[in-house]
Amino acid sequence: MAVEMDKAAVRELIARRAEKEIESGYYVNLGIGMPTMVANYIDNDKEVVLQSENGLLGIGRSPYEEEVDPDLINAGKETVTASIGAAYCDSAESFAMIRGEHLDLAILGGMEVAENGDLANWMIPGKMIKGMGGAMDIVHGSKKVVIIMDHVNKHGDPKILKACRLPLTGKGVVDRIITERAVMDVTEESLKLIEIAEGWTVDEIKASTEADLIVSDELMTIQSNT
Amino acid sequence: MAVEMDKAAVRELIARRAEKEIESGYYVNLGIGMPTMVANYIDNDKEVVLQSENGLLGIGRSPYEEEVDPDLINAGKETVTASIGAAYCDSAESFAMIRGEHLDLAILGGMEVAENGDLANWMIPGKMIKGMGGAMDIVHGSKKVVIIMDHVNKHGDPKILKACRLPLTGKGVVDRIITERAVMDVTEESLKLIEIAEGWTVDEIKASTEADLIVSDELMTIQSNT
Amino acid sequence: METNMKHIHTSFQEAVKDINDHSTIMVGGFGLVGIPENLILALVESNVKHLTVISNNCGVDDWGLGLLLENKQIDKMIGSYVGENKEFERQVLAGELEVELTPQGTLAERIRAGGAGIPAFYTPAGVGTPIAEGKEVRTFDGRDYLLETGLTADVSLVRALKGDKHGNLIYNKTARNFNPMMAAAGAVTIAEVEELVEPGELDADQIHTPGIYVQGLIEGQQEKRIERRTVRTHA
Amino acid sequence: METNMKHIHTSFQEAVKDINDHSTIMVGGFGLVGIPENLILALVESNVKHLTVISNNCGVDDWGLGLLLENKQIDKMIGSYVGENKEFERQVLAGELEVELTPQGTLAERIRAGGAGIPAFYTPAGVGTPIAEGKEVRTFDGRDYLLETGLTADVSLVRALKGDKHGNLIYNKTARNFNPMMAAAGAVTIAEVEELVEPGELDADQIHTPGIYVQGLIEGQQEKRIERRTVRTHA
Repeated sequence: MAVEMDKAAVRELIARRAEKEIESGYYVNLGIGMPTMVANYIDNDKEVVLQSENGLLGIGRSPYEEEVDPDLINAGKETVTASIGAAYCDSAESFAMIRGEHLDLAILGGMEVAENGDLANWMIPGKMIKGMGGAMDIVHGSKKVVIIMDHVNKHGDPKILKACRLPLTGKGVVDRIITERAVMDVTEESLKLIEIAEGWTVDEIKASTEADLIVSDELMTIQSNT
Repeated sequence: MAVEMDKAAVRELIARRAEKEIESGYYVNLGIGMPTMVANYIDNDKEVVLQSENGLLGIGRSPYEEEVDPDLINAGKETVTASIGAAYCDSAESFAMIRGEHLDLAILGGMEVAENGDLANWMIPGKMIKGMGGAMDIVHGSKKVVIIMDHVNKHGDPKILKACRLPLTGKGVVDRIITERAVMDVTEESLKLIEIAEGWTVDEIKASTEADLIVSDELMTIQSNT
Repeated sequence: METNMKHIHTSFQEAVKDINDHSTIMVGGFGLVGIPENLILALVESNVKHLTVISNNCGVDDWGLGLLLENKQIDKMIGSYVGENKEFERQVLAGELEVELTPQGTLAERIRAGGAGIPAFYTPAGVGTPIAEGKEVRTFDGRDYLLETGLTADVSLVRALKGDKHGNLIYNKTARNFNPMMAAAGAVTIAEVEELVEPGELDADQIHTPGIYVQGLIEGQQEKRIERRTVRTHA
Repeated sequence: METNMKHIHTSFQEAVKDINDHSTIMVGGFGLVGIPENLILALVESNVKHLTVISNNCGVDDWGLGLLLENKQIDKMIGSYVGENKEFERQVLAGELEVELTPQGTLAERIRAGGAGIPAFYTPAGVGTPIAEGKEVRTFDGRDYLLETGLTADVSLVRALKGDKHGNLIYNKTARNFNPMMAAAGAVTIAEVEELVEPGELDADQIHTPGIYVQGLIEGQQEKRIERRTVRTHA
């Protein structure tokens, strides 16, 4: 009994579940697109510093119209504010933080993830290549890398694969995958299904996932911070 | 007709001649010891920025007693002031300036220099090794490296050699040598004698120099900015 | 004693005169933030051709480095993301423009290395991906890294909030981005500053780019276009 | 919402509790300038042994890291200049202390690399000298370079002028020196600050060490001993 949801609801479900990856005291990099949305759901009781790889440690809320500063943007080029206690830095320092694994968590989008933790999220052969931006650095630069994405592509085909078909962003870099249907961890054996969304069966998840799935003994229902 | 001078006079002669290496607009690193003295003789009409590798671009004069700031020293650990328009930086940035060849000139002391431009100035086998400090970086990090030193050691033996006997600080790094007797350039053939101190003959210089000397067609008398 | 250690340019046209056909230039900025707007405009006017441009992005179709593209002045672009620009895509597909894509952190570090006299370094970014092709892979402590080389430029164009006549620069907020490393990596670096001040007016502890890296300065006013104005409304 | 992102230590003894026998530590400072005086004193008191210490110098006989030497707490020292210290010489000659001398710029860059996730880089410093022994030499553009590796530490002890409770640090004058790179290269970094302030009190554009690198802070008063007081007299 698969669940039909509109796109906005899917994104919100995923973003709310992703928020639970963030612990108080964490330094976090949120990728461009859906990952940026996660910031909207961060529990007020958590003290979290969001890093933007263009040189801001401490992204604040969006500015009011009268606060807009053209010299202050996030990595998605959106105008932002700085949080209290923020620090600006240059791009080399910003990526020193990333590459040196000073971030606790990165939440990024994905086109394909393989069961060995390979990630593809930057190019589709035959299409114009826009560039990888900071993604290839960020996947190596956090204590934990979580990929959030739709469970299947627009044709209904699996995006969680035995091996990536698209050119890689990083090899063996993913720790956890969160979709609107399931949460899976990359383990030494294979992908382990640890959470499942309400309304989905394990068999349905397996059927929409190319990678082999081990089912956790403590399989839970996805809890989002609603 | 060799010239006898006391040590202080020798140092002053050398420092004054070394000052002539400095052009207005130059960024200069002066080594610890005799090279630091060169600062005392810099022509007031020259605008020069002295770099100190512990993180100061723009060394000023020595402080008056009441100006002494324990957080403000030069690479020789002497209390200094900062010049107008100075900038502080960390040690990595300071050596980025050096290694990246942003300095116009470094004036350093030497124990031995060889005719191929090799320099030894940091260790004597069998003696306690104190360390090279920044010397090994600085010899590679200036558009021009000038060594100032006594022409011979305290036993009267040459310090300007066919090949260094002491362990090297840098290989083929010296551009010019200034002593109390002569100024010599490292050239592709050998050392070229370009200036000679008053009271010395070319033969005397050759006799007190182990390296082969080519005598410049335009051999001059050493002019110091007295 | 003269206190202008640096050349203070009186026109943007004159400020870019060291850039010639076939020059390699670095241009500061991330998106349209922190770009030396007026120096870019002068470069368009100069009409120099066959440039190699190193910059994180390539502007948009009608602003920033996009103007150089439109005028067909760029032969090769080294950057990390070039997706904001239709003309860019057209020239690449037509074979008129060569592109070298580099992970953003690797780009920042390559430029820093170039300015710091580091010819090459190892980084984990890109291992096992298409950008590793032709590059040395080496294992340190059981983990694989790529060898990446330093980058330098004939001329770097940067933008700062304040600069003094000794070339010391201070940047504003996220307009700092690639500017400090590029300032250090240019054989000649020209800074477009919002405000030019006398030596001594900037706090020596708070200088982002020490003057040694800067050869010329010019004061200018920027439009500071915003690519993605994102605001919240009052409740 | 809690605004202490970091552990604010209430005693120096407690602040150094993560340092154990056989720990590798980095200690900021150049000569006696910028050293975390009180953290060093607490470390002497803790009496932990067999330390590997990474610091440009090793203090003087009765101050700074010299106190650790005197108490025979250091097994190995990595630095660039250790000449201010008789006990150092005695221990080296007696075979009690191992020393690894590194050119100062290479030391600074190795520490920066360690904090920045760069496992190794090439530098011209030391080519053709005794420190090249056992190291890879490689030619780039016709010039020889040595391969040097990044350095990290279990704990870094640094000193700053000001720190806020998010760990952001600002240093004073030449007391900055090795402190910022060491702050980034320690798995745990403890900052001794002259003044501890609330988040938001420091200008976000002027922070030398972003708080992400700092795990704990403690306010302290320093003696700031001067090694070579050099003054001019009024004419």
